[in-house]
Amino acid sequence: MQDWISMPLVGFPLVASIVLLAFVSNTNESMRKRLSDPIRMASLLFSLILLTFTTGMFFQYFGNVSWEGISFNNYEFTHRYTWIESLGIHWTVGLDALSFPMVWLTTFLLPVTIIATWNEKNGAVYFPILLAMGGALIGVFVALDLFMFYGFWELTLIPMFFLILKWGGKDRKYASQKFFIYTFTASVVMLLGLITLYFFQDPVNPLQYAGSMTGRTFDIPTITQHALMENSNGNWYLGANIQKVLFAMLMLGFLVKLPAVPFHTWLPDAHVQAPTGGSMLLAGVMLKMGAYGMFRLPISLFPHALQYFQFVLMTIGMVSLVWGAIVCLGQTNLKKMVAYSSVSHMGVILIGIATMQPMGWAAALFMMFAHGIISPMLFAVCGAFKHHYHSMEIGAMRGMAKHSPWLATSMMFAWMASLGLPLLAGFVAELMMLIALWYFLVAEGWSVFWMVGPALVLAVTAAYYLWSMQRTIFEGGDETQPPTSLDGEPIPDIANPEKLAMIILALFTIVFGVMPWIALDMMHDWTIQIFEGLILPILGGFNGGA
Amino acid sequence: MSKLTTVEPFGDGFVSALCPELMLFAGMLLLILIPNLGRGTFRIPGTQLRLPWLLGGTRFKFTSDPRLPAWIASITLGGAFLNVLYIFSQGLERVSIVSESGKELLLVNGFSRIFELIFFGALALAAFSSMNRLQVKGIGSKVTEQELYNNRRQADFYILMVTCALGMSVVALAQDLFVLFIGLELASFSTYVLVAFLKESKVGVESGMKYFIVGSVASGVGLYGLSMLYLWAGSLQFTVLAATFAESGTTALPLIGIGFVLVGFGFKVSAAPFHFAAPDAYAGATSPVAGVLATASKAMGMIGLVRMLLIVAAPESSDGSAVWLVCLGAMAAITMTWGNLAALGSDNPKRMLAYSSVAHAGYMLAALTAVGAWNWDAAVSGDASAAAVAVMTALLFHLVVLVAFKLGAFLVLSILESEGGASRLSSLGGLAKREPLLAVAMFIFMISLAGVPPMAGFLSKLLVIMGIVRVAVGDMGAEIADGGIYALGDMHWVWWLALLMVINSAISVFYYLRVVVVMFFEEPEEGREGPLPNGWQVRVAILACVLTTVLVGIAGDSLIRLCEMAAQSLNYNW
Amino acid sequence: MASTEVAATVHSEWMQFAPLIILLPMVAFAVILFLGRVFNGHPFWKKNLKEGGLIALPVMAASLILSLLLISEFLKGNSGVDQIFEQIAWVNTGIWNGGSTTEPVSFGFGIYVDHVTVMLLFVAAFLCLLINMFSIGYMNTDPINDNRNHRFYAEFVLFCAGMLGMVLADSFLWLFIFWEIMGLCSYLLIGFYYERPSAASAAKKAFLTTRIGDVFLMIGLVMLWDLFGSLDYAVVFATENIDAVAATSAGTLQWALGLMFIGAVGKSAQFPLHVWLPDAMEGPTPVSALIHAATMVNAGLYLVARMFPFFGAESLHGELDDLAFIIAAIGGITAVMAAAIAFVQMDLKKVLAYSTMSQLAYIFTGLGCAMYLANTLDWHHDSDAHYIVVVAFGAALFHLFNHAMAKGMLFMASGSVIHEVHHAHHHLHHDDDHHDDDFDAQSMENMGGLASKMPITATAMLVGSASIMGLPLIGGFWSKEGIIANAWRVAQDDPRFLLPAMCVLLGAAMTGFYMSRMWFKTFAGKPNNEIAAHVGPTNTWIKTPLFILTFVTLSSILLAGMGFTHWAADTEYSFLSEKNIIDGILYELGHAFANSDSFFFILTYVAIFLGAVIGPGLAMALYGGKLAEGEEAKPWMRPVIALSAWVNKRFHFDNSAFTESSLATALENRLYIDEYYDKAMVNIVAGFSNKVAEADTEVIDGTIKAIETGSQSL
Amino acid sequence: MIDPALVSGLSALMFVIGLGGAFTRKNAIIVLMCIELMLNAANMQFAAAAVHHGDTTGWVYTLFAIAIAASEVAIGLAIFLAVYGQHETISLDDVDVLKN
Repeated sequence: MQDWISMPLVGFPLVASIVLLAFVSNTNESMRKRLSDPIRMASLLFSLILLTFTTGMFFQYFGNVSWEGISFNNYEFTHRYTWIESLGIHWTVGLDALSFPMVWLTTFLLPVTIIATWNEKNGAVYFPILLAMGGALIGVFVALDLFMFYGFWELTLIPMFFLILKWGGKDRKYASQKFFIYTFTASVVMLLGLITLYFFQDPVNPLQYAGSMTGRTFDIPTITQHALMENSNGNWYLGANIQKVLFAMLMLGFLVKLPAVPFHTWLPDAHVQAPTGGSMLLAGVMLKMGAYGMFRLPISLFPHALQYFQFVLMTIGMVSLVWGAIVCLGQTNLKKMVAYSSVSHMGVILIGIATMQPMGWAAALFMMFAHGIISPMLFAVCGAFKHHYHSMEIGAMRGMAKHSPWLATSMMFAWMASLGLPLLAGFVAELMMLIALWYFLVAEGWSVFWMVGPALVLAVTAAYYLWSMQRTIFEGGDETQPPTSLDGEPIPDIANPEKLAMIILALFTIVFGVMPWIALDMMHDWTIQIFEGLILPILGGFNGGA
Repeated sequence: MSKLTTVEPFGDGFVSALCPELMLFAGMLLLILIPNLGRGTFRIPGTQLRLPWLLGGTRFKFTSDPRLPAWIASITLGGAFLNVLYIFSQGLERVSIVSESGKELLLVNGFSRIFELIFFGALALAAFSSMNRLQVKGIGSKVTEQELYNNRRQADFYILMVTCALGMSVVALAQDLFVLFIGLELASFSTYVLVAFLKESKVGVESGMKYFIVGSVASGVGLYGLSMLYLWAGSLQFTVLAATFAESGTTALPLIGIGFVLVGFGFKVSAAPFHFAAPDAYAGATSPVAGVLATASKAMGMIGLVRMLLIVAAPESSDGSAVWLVCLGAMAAITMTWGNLAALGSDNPKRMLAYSSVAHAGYMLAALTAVGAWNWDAAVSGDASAAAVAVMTALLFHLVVLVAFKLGAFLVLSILESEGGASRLSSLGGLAKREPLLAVAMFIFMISLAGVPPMAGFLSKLLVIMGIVRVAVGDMGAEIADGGIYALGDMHWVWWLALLMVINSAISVFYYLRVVVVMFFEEPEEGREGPLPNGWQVRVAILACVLTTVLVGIAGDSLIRLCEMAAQSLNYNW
Repeated sequence: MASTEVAATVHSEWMQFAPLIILLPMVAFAVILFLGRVFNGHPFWKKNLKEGGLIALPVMAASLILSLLLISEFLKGNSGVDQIFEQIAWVNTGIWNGGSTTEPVSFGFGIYVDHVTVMLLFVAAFLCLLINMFSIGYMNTDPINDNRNHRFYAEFVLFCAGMLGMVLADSFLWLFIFWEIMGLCSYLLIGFYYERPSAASAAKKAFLTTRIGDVFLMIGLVMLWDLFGSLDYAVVFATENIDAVAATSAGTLQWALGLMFIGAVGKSAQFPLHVWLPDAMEGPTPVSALIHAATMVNAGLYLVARMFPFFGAESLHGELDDLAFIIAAIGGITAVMAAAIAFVQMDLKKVLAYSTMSQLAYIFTGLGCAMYLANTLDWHHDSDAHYIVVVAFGAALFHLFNHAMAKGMLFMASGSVIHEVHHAHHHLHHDDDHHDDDFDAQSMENMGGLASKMPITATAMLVGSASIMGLPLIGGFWSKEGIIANAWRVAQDDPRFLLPAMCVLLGAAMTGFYMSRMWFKTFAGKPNNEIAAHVGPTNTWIKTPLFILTFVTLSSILLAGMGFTHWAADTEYSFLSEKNIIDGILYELGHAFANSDSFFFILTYVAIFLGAVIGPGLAMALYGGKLAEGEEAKPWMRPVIALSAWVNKRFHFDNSAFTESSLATALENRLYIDEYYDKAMVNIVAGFSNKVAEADTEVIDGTIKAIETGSQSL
Repeated sequence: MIDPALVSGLSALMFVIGLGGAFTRKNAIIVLMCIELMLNAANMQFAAAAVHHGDTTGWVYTLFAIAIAASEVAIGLAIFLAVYGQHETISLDDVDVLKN
């Protein structure tokens, strides 16, 4: 089964990053400059090796794992050994159809990010940090131990903090701290929830992999298995009251990460200040950690509470969706607009979850994936815009179609993909969300006016994207004719590595838009498995359980 | 658990049991003696005959080396530390040292050993890294560098360090409250002088004076409390006190007495509202000394609290809560919150670390509170006392790893201090450019203090929270499995301390990150662009701290077990 | 992994290649874009490949040939070619209906062919090819387009792919997908001249306005899916499924269809979502031809026509008549409104744009009436009723066909005029440096008397106008009469329909006026200025499609005789049904001019009088006139010009009272609708979003910051 | 023989005076004296308790406490001297270089 593969997935980039950083740690500036080229190449090579691995795993070249048909709470490539035995902490990794697309996405985005930010300054340090970021992100997705999960969850903050701090914009100091503190605050509450959950396990019958000191375990499959058994027959695992509290505590951490309104204000600041590479990974994968976490923990463990909080989640999702979109319309900063559009898209994920329909969940999963490909392109475009025109204001540069056709084309493509143009990756998720939402509203007898939100957003999204394109790609009026030069230099189009990155991202946006089943079949299968393995035995009918 | 052997003072087994302390004593004597060796002669009275007796006079080149006392102290303390480690590796023996009249004086067990580890480790690191310290520049024109480097004063500094260690280990060993108090005073007096050691600077003496006055008042109150307890129980043996308390503990006299004693210890752990002197003392003292105050001294105070609260005023085993539970819980909440909020507004990194150590004291007090509530769940079966052990384990673990990252942070500051001061945040500016590895080390210390995985600070905080939650949850998990239904409010209220604690650690990220931002983002202060002063010793010490922080964070299992063993050895009735 | 076989009825081997009709242009899109990016400016690319035009042309020809093969196969089989391509399971997912398992849900892609498909497929593929030819003559001779034509051709073929895909798709979902792709392409093409702010804003307006409609369409589709559990035509049109839905949720179905209709309103530029269409004239003229004749606007009509099975379903009898009325009423209102605005337009293309709106409105009215009839008459059992319904529906579809052909021709002809006027302007002024000065090549003020200088163009324009006006025997006459008659037929049943019925009748007169006005102002009379006097004939690439379309428009009577109106609407009638073609023509003639029902007999002549006498007569009186001295028009245009000169002389009157009235001003300002929309956008939407953005930073983020600063100050 | 209770009461009085003084007085020397007062209060209490319980250990405690007090005074005075050398005052209010 080649189970060992999941180990180097995490270890390899982290170790590679540390080794590369050790190379440059005690060097002076000129040395670092000379080193930056080989280190960049090495980073690219490492990330490509990773991508080869995960792609091979997808095509069943490694491990011969069929990603469809993995039943709920079963994992492939599992690997476990004892870590901190006294507390029941194990190094447990494994993949299922929920985490694998995210892992692949991470490994896909790493080389693309490296290429897109090929000429980033101080590359000798920058690229290893990107690698470390990738390793931490993969760690989050493969971890099957609460302690490990939390550990990697926080570990992702550190490289991102440095990316923003060292390579960020003018207010990077403020933004990086805000980013760190905001998400940290939420996740420590989540941590307390995890620990409380941990101690609510029954210690009398020692669990598998239990700690010698505590008699409880951090092992996610074991906990999930227990929850699954206890949740049946209308029972609430751990009891209704505790379950609700724990659900809320865990969700807080994930909602902030997602982010959902009103916990979203760290995101625009972080994005605007972050360097392009940071933004790409932040929007591409890091936000998805929130959604991934929701599926992995609160939903899998507390389906009753999910149903109980359904209305709240639906409201938050709807507010995120609408609020994010409307705020976009009022933005003058290109990157901020894109950041808020991420908030809006994450609302789609929440709504999908709140529908409690396999289709809605598949929509959420596919949105995670599709947004993970589209949003890096959005930010790559923003980064290129900033890099070449030294401003992030919409309208700082006009008539790009004339002087920078590559950037203009990329921008238009990315914008169109993000506003959900059919046959590009984002559309399928939006469509499925709409259908699932409507189906849910009708079936459960909710007011159909919930539909107003998505409808409004579909129009508003088009409005802000088109409006911004009018003021950048096209020319906006007599008084703002496109400049013929920039600081005396001819206006540059994007550089070759950037072009390459754009082409790759665009290509995959089209591939997953035209052939969504490549990823969607596996996600669909997972949602069916979790529904048939978890939700149906427990709820067994609308409005049941609670 | 190994058998308890009883030993009389200077009887069989006394030396092997107190080997580390005796090593310290010998080292202290050497510190007094060796730097004074010289070509001193002694004239036989009435004659012209001068006999060389090697004391005083022009000193030998070897003995006049300013680094010599530091080496002696470091070797002594480090030797003691290694000795303790060796003892751990050989398996512990529990030795009780009992006076002829049958009074139990000292007890060597896992609990005391682990504190010895903390004390000796912290002081050894501090002494070793002080070796190459240059004095702060520009304290006054009348002081020459020659004088500052004066060998004899260096000797004083390290003698005090060793006595401090000695006093602390007495505290750890003491089985009689008065013996404990004497050890505490020995350590305190040493620290008073160490804080005020820079007598050529306004800051140094001022902080010394403040620390001295507040400390003396606290120990005065404590001593008076001791006398009250003595009046009440007729003995200050812990065993006697505990037994008497179990009989008639809820009368006014012992409660007031215990309260007074706690004031004395509360000052040491800098718990609110007795923490006021701490920031001043830390800011004025040299950084390694401040580091010692924040780690070893705090651990010493914690021993007192543990002895008084958990041994003497032990929580009752029948229905749970100790009498002091609410009081200590409130104190913990106030301490952690106050410390964090005060640290937010501080621009002086040393003050900031001082307040952060106040906050850490709050976390530890929260853990102690949880121990006090260990038995609240009346339905609890035999497993419950393990909950108390778990919290205690967490507390000990926290104290141990605190040495690594808190002292480490102070040591980083000490390098800056010897360059030109570390009393402003901006003095850390551009550290990442000037010496990247040092900045990375500081970064690791900061995130460890903040409790970010995978550092030791995270594991310790996790353990503390886990301990508290475990106590709060009690046996509900098992009962839910049997069909019990519980709400959040059914948990013990110490759970809210855990919540407060996680929120506080989130707040604390603010000021820890600020340090990081300054190091990595801001330009160095004017005139400080160049390389940092040399001194491999302090860098080695920092490296040791970094390694401990990271390794314990990644693989802390054996240390957890060690602490668990120590916690179990404290067990009297839980 | 992802293909499941769903009822594959393959009629012949090459039918498997039907998807190539869509795929070829899609591939061509990528190829042209890539080659254009690489070889831009290369002489071979420029001269021999016409910057991609000659790559697009064979591709479109291939599409047309494949389409014709498909159509012929369909006609041979005559009916029943529903799915000729195995469906690709595009999206697999599941739904939980409260039961003990989840239900699998699949969205597939396949090809679906029926009579409506076939008709639209021919229109689209045929016109796309012709417009492609025209483009080569139009785009590649204008230096302003140099080095960007590859973009034009790439987007053009993608647009065609979108239209062909929409027509061929076998589900409403894929209809919507291709629909959106067309939306994108229209955005790109309207904004082709990106350096013009007006083009940028027109492109945005077009996309946004249609997007608003699309949102409703999408929700309508979602509702439809909820009702049927699928969006495949094969499923939703199945009688038993419709019956099941009708039994429980006919009202919901009406809402769903109504929302989908709003999408059609947006796409086909009907009131109140019509504002984008006139602005869309910012694009190059071939784009106008493409959007307004061959593809985009027809999409909305196609969508409504696709809904016909619901209206015709027996189980939904009388349930959907409100929606049918709304469709007809929207059509009627738009028809009059657009025609009125067209009265005062000076811009040649704008007149055509409003004419498009107006004619589309006719078709909507026709569809609405047909649907009302289908919904209220017992046409499944009563053969008379059946005939009425089929002819009503067929008339609307026939008008779609006629209008597409005529309008395509008109736009290309107008493009030819504009092109030549432009050239003449250059020729006279030699000022290539300042390309876009105040001179407006599209204004009719700069034309006049061109009939002799551009004979082919003038002829095409004349025939096209006649077809649109519904001059007897030419093109649109056959269908327009049908629409008017049906509107009145319905109005007899349901007085609500008097509104659309009056509107279409009035509209006929108005059409007669503005179309004639356009022709006379452009081609008759004396040249208005020096530039118009120097216009020369146009090139072959432009002439050829004009010539072909002139023929097609004139031969509309043949199609009518072949039973187009019956066959296009219902497969029970075969093409060239039982009669031979001569009989068919005679039947149609008799039906039109000697109707046995006296009401319709009178109505026919009233309509003819209004459309062919009153309207053109007024236009002649105002704008007619002889050509300049020494200029000689082609013989078939001479009588028209002579007549106009005579009428002008005899009946000329001063219309300044009208042109200076506030009504004329309002019409010039498009009844201020755009203005109100703009105001709403700026004041309400933008204002609100700014407030929200402010609230986001001030309130939500402000709270966070307050916590921050508050704790710091402690 | 004096009743140990009276001694105890006296010691309590001394302790209160000492504590109050330590908190209110500004002059470091006087504060030091107040601290001494507190220590001596404890000493008296030890002595009284030793009498009360008839336990000699109390006397030993007293002796040790006196030694502690003495060393405390020595250290205190040394520190105050150094303070005076730097600040030229030993008023607690005036010695305030240390700020946040």
